[in-house]
Amino acid sequence: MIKLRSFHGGVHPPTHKKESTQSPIMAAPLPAQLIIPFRQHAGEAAKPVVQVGERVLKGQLIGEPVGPISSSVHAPTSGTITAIELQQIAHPSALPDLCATLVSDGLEEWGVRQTLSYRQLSSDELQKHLRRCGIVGLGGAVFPSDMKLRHPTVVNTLVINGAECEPYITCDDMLMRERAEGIVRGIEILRHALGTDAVLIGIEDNKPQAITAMQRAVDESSHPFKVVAVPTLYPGGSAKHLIKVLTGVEVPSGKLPTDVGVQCYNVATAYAAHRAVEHGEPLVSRIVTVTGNVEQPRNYEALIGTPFSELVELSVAKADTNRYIMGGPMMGVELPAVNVPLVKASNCVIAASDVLFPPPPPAMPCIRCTRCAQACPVELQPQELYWFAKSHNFGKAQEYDLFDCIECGACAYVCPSSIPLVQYYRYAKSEIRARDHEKRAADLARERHEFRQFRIEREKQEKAERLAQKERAAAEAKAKAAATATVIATPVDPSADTDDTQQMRIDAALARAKEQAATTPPKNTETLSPAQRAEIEAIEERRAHIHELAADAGADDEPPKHSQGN
Amino acid sequence: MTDYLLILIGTVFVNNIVMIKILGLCPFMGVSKKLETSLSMGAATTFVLTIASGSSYLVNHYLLGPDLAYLTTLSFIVVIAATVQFTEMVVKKTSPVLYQVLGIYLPLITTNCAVLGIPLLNVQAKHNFIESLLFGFGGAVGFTLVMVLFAGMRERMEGADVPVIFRGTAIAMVTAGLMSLAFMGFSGLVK
Amino acid sequence: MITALWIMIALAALLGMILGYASIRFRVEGNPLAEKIDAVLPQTQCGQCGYPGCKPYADAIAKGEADINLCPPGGEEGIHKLAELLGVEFKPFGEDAQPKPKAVAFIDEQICIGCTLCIQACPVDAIAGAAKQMHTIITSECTGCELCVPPCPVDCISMLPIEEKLTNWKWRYPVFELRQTS
Amino acid sequence: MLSSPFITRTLSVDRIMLRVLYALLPGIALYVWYFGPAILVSIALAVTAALATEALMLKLRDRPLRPFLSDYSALLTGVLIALSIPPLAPWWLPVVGTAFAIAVAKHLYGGLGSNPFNPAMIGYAVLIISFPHEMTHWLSPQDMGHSALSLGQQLHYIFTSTLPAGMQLDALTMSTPLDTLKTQLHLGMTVSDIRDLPIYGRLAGKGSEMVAAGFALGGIYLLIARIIPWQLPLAFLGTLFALSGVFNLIDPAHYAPPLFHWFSGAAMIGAFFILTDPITSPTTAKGRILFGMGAGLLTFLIRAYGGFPDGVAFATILMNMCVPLIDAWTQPKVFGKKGSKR
Repeated sequence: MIKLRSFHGGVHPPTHKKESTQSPIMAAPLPAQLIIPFRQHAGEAAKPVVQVGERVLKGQLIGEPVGPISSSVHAPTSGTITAIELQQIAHPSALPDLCATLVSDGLEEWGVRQTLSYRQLSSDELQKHLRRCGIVGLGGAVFPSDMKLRHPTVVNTLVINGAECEPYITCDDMLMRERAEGIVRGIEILRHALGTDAVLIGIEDNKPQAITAMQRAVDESSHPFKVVAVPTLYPGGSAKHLIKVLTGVEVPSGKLPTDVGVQCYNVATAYAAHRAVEHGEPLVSRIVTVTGNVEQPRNYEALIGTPFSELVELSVAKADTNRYIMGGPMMGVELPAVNVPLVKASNCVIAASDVLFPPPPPAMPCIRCTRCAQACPVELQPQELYWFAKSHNFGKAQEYDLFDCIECGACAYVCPSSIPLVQYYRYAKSEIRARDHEKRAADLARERHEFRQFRIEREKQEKAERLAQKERAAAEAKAKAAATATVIATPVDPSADTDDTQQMRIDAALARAKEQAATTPPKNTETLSPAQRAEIEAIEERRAHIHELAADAGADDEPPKHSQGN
Repeated sequence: MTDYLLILIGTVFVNNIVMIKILGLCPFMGVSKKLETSLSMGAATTFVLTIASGSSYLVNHYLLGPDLAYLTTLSFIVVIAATVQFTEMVVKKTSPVLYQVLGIYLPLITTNCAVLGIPLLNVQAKHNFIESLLFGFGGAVGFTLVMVLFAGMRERMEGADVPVIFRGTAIAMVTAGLMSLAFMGFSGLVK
Repeated sequence: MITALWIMIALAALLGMILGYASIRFRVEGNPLAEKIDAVLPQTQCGQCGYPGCKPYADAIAKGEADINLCPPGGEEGIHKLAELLGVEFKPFGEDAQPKPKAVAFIDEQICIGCTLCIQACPVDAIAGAAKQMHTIITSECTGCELCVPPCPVDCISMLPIEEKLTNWKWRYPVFELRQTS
Repeated sequence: MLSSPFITRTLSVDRIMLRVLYALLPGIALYVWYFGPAILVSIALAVTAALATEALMLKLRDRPLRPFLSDYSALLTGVLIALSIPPLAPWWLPVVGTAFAIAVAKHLYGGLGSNPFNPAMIGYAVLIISFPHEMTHWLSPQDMGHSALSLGQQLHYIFTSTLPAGMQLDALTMSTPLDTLKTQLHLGMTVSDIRDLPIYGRLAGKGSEMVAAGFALGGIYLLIARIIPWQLPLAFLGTLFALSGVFNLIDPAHYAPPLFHWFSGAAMIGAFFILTDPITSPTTAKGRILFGMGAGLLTFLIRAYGGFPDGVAFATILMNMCVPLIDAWTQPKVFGKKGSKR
């Protein structure tokens, strides 16, 4: 028996897990059309590698990773790509992102599936395979799983996160009940890749059936994994908190679990790794809970890209449903529309009504009762953070460790004044990030400006030197000429453009441009041959691409988040 | 020994120079927006006040004596002004930001009535040299104490929903008044 | 009376000597404050403050020659920061120097004649191109200073406001809904 | 759009305040039992003034009335002020004190949640400094043989400041046990002699010791219900006990015993109802202990050496001033930063 530790704070919201665990996982029917966002993971968005109109097979790569922290995106079924454009996705901003639209042909025709025997493979090769298969943490943070296998230090404990502490969500619970064997195989693959000895599978004790199923699968596999029932306490499924409970190690702030010799994966990620390695299936589907204000709450195995509306229709939303939440009630996001697509991070969708989740009463002022501080699992002082965020005092907020906040919502859950605390923290965090970004941009601009001034100065000097040299040369030549008494015209140096001639040229160009503008339509490509036009178009495309790259570069500097155990 | 302790307690708490004697309000209101600044201001004032009370005792006792009592105020001002000038140069050299932050209030220590008040009170109370030093030091510590407490409260009030017409100096004055009320609780502790 | 005079003179002389020594001993070189001010400025190098760049403006503030409310790109927050750094009161922008939404320059390449005038104007070398070649703004380097706009002889440069995308989206300040219930 | 979390536990501010008010009931009931119903008039006056001032200030500040009037915080302030001033006081005394407390100490700072000082104690301090004479006429316990006034006569006095013919105010009232102790010590009596005076009971003042016990009872309910943190009353009462105990051991003739300190004056109501005001007390565990100890120390100093008979109010507002600094300097280390230096 291993000794369990505890962490500070935590809350016990009503779990509401029973509703959706009554019926087994059901495969959702194939939708007619899928919308697949290219940004489904933490880090850089994937780059499209298919053309509009192209036919793709199930599991075919349609987006390839860009840069080290990125992952692949695959076609979830066979069919035709009909568009690659900006579409609304499940994001609190309701802003659109680049997505591929895939009209399925109903054949579910698989592409090449490369199965591997993991025992013969090195960690490096496994990493490459997971990256190719688009495996990311399915606990919510969607951090690329291959990155988590890369670690400079020795990792001696692998923690598998089956805690699933959020209310309503049961996808991991059902996965463990029904597919424990696959999970255990996946864990063994990850363990092999990490080279660890100890494996601890943490499951909250409100899921006895999942614990039994996992224990049986572990026993049958004869791997020395330990299945540990951990006390039910929100947010016990946060990776760092589960690690604390199971191993007693507190992952230092700003560090990764691997820095203290631990790595953590979600059970669903382990299962996905198993499918990827032993069946050659990239991550094209996941288990998702549909619950809340619906007639038949249950779990579905749905393709990535399935519009949520299709799933909600299967479960039949009740009449008074007025909004939908992706994720749990503590950390989820409200969907901007119900037809946005399922992504790798979507573990649950809750149909919500004002009866189920009554809108909070108007926020009262904070009375510093510190119920939030008692509930905070990170031991922050939420009342101070709120005070600073409210008055835009971001420096102080950072001093009080704002960035250690995991946004679990325990503080707002207990707040007697009903203050939307988490939203204040998110606001403060994104403001601080934006400011840091601006600061870096300003520093860069200063550097460039100073370099430019230095360059101008240098050029001036060089010019002066050249001029002096020329004068000397001219003087010598004059002397020579005088000496030989032969008249030779000094050749005009083409590089020594005087200001006047330059001005004249500009004027001439100006006149030409004006003339052009007056006589012909502004397009200066009218009279070109088709071949030339095609070439120009190609150039334009490249340029647009460069634009995009330039716009994206440095735009997303958000550090990877490790919140809900992935 | 007990006398000295009583002087200290008396000047820091019971007869606090800002809260009870209501001296030195200008820097008290002006440099108490931020905690660090108020601490630095307190330190600078403590330095100036201690030196000023010591040297003014010397000036008064050895230079002026009872015959030239009419010169007390005049010569004290000269001594204080010089001390402040000296402090200003040191601060400017050692901490330019502090110099900038203290701004006009640094030279204004010269006209801080607390700094002139304490040497004069020393003369009035016929303190000896050690007592004068302690009286000056204690007064300055009391000044620093309330400055720091005040700055802490003002920093917290930054986030408060204070009625618009009371924002800034107005609410600070109200707070100073209430602090003064609280300090009256010390009355009678030391005679 | 004479004694009093002598005493005051002696006092003055003594203190004068101490101060004279101190002024030599604690002499301050340069102005480290200007650096601190420069670090607060947004580095657009736009010259809207009336000084040729951010550093000269910082120097001017440090010397007390310039006001702190002359930098529109820094926004009200920039003024607040300067006010805090310098320990002075906040001062709102003047009528003629209101901040605009952040933007980057965009060159309409159909019109551009490749005159390089904008390249010479750009304070941060954020325009790529050469004589008689098309010019392009390097968007990630552009500070939005608008200095390239007036020199362009064919008016092909426009300022495009930076639009909100997923990558730069920010959480909003929570709305205090107290008033609705009353 | 709303942000997560979408569910909340429903314990609202008004319910917290209401529970604090309930916890005051046993003390108030004992007050009425021992000193007659005049205190209820006082409470009614103070509460009316509190709500009226609160409404006026909210109106002036253009804030909604309903949520703030129904949060019971102004009501609580009124009750606490009424309990800390003599019940047989002219009607304007509780009214002025409460109005000042709500208007200046609370609303000028932005209302609920923003006030740095405990409004009730500011109200009390203003009254004791401005009207020291009116603040010394305390009712005697009813069973002490004084010719107690009827309720009608008391009401008549409260509203008109005139007594029935032939009655002297000084004969009807007494000073508090703490005040008497201080005066008599000055006159050279020893503590044990003083405590033989008829106004004293077993532990402290006759009657008032039971009222204090009533407040302690309510306080223990608040502790059990986890409405107030345990650190504050424990640190305060502990420090008061330790200090008075040590001095009492050294010089029993001039220093009252610890239990006398506990059960006289505002020690109990202060420990459980005044220091524990969350808005004006520190938010960290360490800070609360410091705060309670500081208040205990100051209370003892003022009681033993100061010019005022009781020190709880002044100790409270003096410690209120230190709260921002205490909070800032006692921040606990967050998860993952243990062992590292801040």
